[in-house]
Amino acid sequence: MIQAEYYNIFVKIIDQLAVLDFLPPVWKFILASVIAALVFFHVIAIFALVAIWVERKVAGHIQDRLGPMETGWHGVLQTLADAIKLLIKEDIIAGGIDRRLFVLAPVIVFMTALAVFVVFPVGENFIVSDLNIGILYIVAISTLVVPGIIMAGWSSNNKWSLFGAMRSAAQIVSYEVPVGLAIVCAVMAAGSLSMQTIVESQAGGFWNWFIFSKFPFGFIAFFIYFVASLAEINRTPFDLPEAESEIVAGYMTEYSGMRWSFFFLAEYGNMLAVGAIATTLFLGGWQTPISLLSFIPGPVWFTAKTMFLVFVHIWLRWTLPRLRVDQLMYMCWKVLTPFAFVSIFGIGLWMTF
Amino acid sequence: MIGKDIIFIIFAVITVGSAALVVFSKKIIYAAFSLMLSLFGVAALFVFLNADFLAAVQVIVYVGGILVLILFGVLLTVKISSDNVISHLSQRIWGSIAAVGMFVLIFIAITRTNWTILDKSEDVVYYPQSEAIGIQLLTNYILPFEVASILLLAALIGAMFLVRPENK
Amino acid sequence: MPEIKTDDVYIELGKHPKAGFATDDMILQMGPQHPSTHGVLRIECVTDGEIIKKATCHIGYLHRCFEKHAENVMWQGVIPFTDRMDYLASMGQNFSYVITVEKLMGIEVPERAEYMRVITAELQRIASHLMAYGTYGMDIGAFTPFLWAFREREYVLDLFEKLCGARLLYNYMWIGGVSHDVYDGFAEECMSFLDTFERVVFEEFNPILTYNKIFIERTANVGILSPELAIDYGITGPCLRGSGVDWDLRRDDPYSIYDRFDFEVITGKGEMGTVGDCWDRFMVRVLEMIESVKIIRQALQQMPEGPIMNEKIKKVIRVPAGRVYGRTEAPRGELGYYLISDGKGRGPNRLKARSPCFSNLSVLEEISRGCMLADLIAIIGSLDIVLGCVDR
Amino acid sequence: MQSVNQYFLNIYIAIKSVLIGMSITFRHLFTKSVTVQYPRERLPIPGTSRNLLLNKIEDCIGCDQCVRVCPVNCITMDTIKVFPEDDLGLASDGSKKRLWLPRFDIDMAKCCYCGLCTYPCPTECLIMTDEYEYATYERNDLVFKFTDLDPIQIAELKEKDHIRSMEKEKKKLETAKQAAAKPGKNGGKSGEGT
Repeated sequence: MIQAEYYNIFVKIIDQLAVLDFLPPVWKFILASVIAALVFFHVIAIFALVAIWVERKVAGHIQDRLGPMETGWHGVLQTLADAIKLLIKEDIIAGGIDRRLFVLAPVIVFMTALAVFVVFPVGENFIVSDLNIGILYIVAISTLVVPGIIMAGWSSNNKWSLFGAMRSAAQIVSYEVPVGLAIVCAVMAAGSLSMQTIVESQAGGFWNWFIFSKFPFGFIAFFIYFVASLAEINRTPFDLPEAESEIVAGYMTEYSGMRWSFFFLAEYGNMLAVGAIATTLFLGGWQTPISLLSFIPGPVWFTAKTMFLVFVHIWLRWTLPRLRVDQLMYMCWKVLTPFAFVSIFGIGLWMTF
Repeated sequence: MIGKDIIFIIFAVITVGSAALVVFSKKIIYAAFSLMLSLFGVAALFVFLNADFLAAVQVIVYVGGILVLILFGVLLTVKISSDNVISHLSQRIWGSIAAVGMFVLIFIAITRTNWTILDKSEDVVYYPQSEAIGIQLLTNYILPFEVASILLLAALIGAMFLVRPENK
Repeated sequence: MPEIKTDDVYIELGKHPKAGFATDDMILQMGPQHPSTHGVLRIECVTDGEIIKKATCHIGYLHRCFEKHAENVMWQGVIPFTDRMDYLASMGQNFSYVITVEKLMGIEVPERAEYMRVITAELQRIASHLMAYGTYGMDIGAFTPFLWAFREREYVLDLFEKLCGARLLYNYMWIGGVSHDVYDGFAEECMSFLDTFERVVFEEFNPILTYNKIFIERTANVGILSPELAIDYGITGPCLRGSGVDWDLRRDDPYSIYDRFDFEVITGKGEMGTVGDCWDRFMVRVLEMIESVKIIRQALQQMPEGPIMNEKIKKVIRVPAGRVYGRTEAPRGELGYYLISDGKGRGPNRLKARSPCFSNLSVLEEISRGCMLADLIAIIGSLDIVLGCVDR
Repeated sequence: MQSVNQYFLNIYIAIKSVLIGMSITFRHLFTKSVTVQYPRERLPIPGTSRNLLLNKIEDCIGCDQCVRVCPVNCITMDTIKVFPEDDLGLASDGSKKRLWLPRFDIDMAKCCYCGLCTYPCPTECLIMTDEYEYATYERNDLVFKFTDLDPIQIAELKEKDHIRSMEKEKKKLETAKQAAAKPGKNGGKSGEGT
């Protein structure tokens, strides 16, 4: 578990602090992990605050309105005000609810969103833990969200919640297939499961990014990953589990206050996460597009690319209607999966010859 | 290395404790979610053994696949409005005999194994496993690998055949 | 009578020994507080998973005793209540009531007032269909078209506000004429709105929602309402025309001055799926807005000068004894009023409103059988009901 | 082959329509918004707008037409006939005012803003203004009282009116008695009985 090979920026920082010399290395590691978790919790929280504001503003301008304008400059503090409101809101647990599971569910869902952030290569030397099986770790952690959502839906003792949970679980389990296959494309091209290695193998200009370098297979894989990841995180046009016009709010129907905002944080954390994964796998991670621009540090590029993908998520949400359940499954099994196999095959051929 | 031991003990307690919950909890849904925790604890123990690939696969297959299947089974077979999804402890005697027998077998196996190989080298050198597993699977163990995949394919086709609507 | 086999019944109930699994139905109470029942409608769904086996409508949550109340107010006092029947198409409701009373009184309405009535009724049809367009998009999951539709509807409401002072409940058409004459510049403002509106429909509304592939997949071949079934259930308006029945009261039973205008009656053609599916009903509304634009253009050009009220109308209206049924093509279908007067009272002795929404909603149970939960939402949206009109 | 073509055609149409939709929404990101920031910016209210009811009480002749036509009975009016010694002056249209108005209440919580009451008003004193921000915390505050008489005056008037009606009653009784006394005893008896 604690290996020298796991390069950890937080461990490195803690090691250099002379004040903490009395601690044994294991404790230092634990301390570093706790700090990393806190840092990422705040990254998600702050990102969610900003992203919700951006989403509202983008939605507003797309719909010929202005969005929030009152709190702070152009309403930047609006989400903060909403967050405070949610924090001080009464914590309602309705009767007939399975209390233990009800309380546990948002924690599990949020935890999975948080845990994914460990392996993102933000910069050349900026990664919490460069796991050897980084991308596999991400796939493994993201499966954990399914029991969490089922837990939320079942414990709410509400038929709409159960519908939402069922839809969500079926959707996430199904879409793991095209997501996995699209990831395999990038892994095949890089020849490694480690996130940092995948990024490094895309060095030297944007034509070496996997989205362009193995054209068109890389592009197809990226497209499949992007679409399927939208479904994995329940965003429009695949937001059936929380489709308000059909099943009220899905598995979140009975939640309110802070517990509800945990689901919300997890949703935005997931948006950030899939954006970051797509950036790492297909858009060259922290690599600069052309060497002229290499004076801009890697983390900036990584953030910019991720934010662009998040913007596309928002943009799509305010454009498209919602699919039906059977069409969702049709798209997964009969469109995305075959094309993912085609691109795996193509990249395999490409790598061989 | 007291810290490492503490972490190990925490995960061991989680694994064993939630396994016990699986057996003793009255509500089936609690048992199912405890199983998730137990499987997750096992994955953590795999990490302790430097088997990170195995840990990830454990989570993907067991938590993401089998556990979700169990949960679906529980949810779809029982009305949600009825709260009494109770499991009964029946056949205690046979069950405990089987459990004790299993424990004795494993205990004997542990005591008889020669663990000294690991003691010699104080710091175990970590090397990536996924690559080695991949190479082994596609060279030495290609036949079992393919047989397993054919088995799974057969299961898939069988499942599709079973759920197909009857011809009218 | 088709023969019913016991096995079929058992299979339908999921309890047949050969069916393998003994499944149970779930009863889902949709509404009265549900985002897409378009008001306070409760639908009791018997579902098998996501498949609807039976959807029973329970109405009456918005019942306001309008018909009984109308017996206790003066003839002109009923008009504000008709406003509140179908609150999204108040002009159409006013129109129907006033022409019924005028029929009973046997009076003529000045030319200018007739033109004003047609213009406002058609503008109201545009506003109402815009609302149908927007909320239907929202039912299907697209939020942006909803607000764009509202933006356009806002221009219509602005025109109405300048014209008669109210934005939603107008009380504009009075017995014997209209309440306000046009203000200066009404024709120009109206024309400029119509020009931009036509462009917006073809450049924004149609590409973003009507011809969106996801939208087509969600609505085509869903909730098919065959012409025979539609006629059997007394469906009227765009829902009937969506089933391919060429019937429009404006053309087939002309009232007011509709016989002077040149317009087409839009019918569903099954362009994307079967005739009479949700997409057809939706498309009929979109194209009807364009036809309304045509009618308003003609009316604005032909509008004569003159009085706007019949001079014979006193402040206290006396209506001779008799009974009469008058009907118009309201945005949601045939809206009829049946009035009985004994010639002595200051108001109607009995009023019965034949509301289009009530009849249109009645077919829901028939066409939603066997569809999915998401389709049920699509069907309700495509019927375009207003609960104020259903419950009265 | 047909279905294979259809499959690819569907994918093509789907991607194309999504891209068209996205281009339209992207264009709208940069268009001017059509909303206003309400408390600070306001849209002009047209002159015909129907909002708060206002009764210019000095012009009101108490003809009761508005009360009768109101479909929701939101106007309540009490009237007292003028006494011979009073002179209430003329209304703006020249007609003589013959009624005291101790009470003219409009319950704006009930009002349905139909404007029917303003139409029959002979002196055009009941009008709908363009004031629309009059939300209150108490429902009773929505009852607008328009009378220009103070409570003491109203009490005096009521007292006076009461006396007058009593006198009238008395007079009536007397005339009835006299009328009854003339023809015969039967009518007189019934008159005494009352």
